[in-house]
Amino acid sequence: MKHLQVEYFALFRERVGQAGEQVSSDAANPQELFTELQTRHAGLESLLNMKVAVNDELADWATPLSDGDRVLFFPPVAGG
Amino acid sequence: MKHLQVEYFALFRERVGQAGEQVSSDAANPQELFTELQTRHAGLESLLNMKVAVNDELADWATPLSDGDRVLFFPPVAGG
Amino acid sequence: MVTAYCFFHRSLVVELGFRVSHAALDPARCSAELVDAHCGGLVTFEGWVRDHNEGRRVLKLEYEVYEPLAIKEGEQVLTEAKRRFGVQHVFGIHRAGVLEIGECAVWVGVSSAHRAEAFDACRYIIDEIKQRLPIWKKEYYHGGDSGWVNCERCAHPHAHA
Amino acid sequence: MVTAYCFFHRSLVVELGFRVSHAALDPARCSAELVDAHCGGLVTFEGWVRDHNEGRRVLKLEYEVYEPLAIKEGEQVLTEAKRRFGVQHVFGIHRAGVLEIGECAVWVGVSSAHRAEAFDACRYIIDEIKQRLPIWKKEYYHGGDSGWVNCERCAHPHAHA
Repeated sequence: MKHLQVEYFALFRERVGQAGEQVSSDAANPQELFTELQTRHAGLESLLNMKVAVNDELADWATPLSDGDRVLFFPPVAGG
Repeated sequence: MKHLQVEYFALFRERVGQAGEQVSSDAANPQELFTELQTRHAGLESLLNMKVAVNDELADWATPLSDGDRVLFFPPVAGG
Repeated sequence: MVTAYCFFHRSLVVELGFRVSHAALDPARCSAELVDAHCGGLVTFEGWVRDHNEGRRVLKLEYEVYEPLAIKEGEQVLTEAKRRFGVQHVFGIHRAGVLEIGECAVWVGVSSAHRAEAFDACRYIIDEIKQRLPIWKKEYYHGGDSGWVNCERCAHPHAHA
Repeated sequence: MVTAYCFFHRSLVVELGFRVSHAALDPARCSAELVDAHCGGLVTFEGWVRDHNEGRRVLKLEYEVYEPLAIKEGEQVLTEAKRRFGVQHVFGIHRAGVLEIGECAVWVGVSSAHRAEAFDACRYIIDEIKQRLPIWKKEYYHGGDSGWVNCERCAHPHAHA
């Protein structure tokens, strides 16, 4: 069981209703973690071009997660 | 015999030593006129990409000249 | 959180690089800082808040920026542009917070000896900023509703990997 | 002879078009006049007097402008850019007279709904200005001599037609 800090941005934050939460999970990677969180938060849809960062580095959805990781879920960006 | 107002710009003005002159000439077009003026002004070299304007319109070197025309000789431009 | 912007000494342009600002941008001030007697020209891009988008009337915008990564990725984009196009100086700054119509949301400037590479580098930087930086834009529409740009019509039925 | 510049009301931008100025340019003022709530961005180019050219140290520059044709041809270039790239607003202004190192010799700005066409239009305008307008540049070098750019090494032994 890993202890993770999860953070939601923009549309995700609004859909989940909070900016972040502490999560205990067996998810092996961000992909599994996101799927698990979707069962908990009905509004947390998968979006085309969404991204994930682990400990402030953009990461692959299959990156292995470790205990204590900070996992940031980014909906599609729109700077400029 | 046509009476023409000839004007020189930039390098041409410096080489000829004046900004303009009244010229009486039988030159049929700016090309002939320029050649004629070269016999009068030793420094008036032909330059690649030089241009001519007649009565404030850019013109072809073979445009027929009329009495009273204002003929402007432009050395190669370098704006910007 | 970075609230000042453009208040840097010329020789530090490269080190300071990309910024996020919570106050109005001052393009003249940003431009002035890219001045260099060895440079023949400056190309700049300013992104403005438009009063419409995809057929809807926009009243104001809100930019959410995740600053630690936006700054890191912005720096990376600037460095790539300098290396790839061989330009002298590069600078970029992006607004965060609520913006009214007509306000400047992003400013990018490139100075270099010759203009062709300045145009290419400036375009590269703004294109990459829009695609790569963790910045989100919420539009508030005439009629009272609002929406996150690029997010509202992109639900993905399958895996997101 | 046009000595004022940029002092125009927004709705007149197109009519006033291209200008020649005998006084220092104010880029911020020029930019501000291209503002439009329908436009998403502004691309600008500033040409600066460099301290070197083709390996020689330049101390100052002198621009000679034949204004009646420079303005007419400048307007023509701006009109072509608007039509060809479908941009909203275009403006260009060129200095005449003696300029010191670092001064702004030419300013071009384009605002439009989207940025790609603003970049293309801005680049088109400055490229055409440099090639087509009756403007000549004399460089004063370290050492006391001077030369007309593009003229000194282009004597043409044959016909000029």
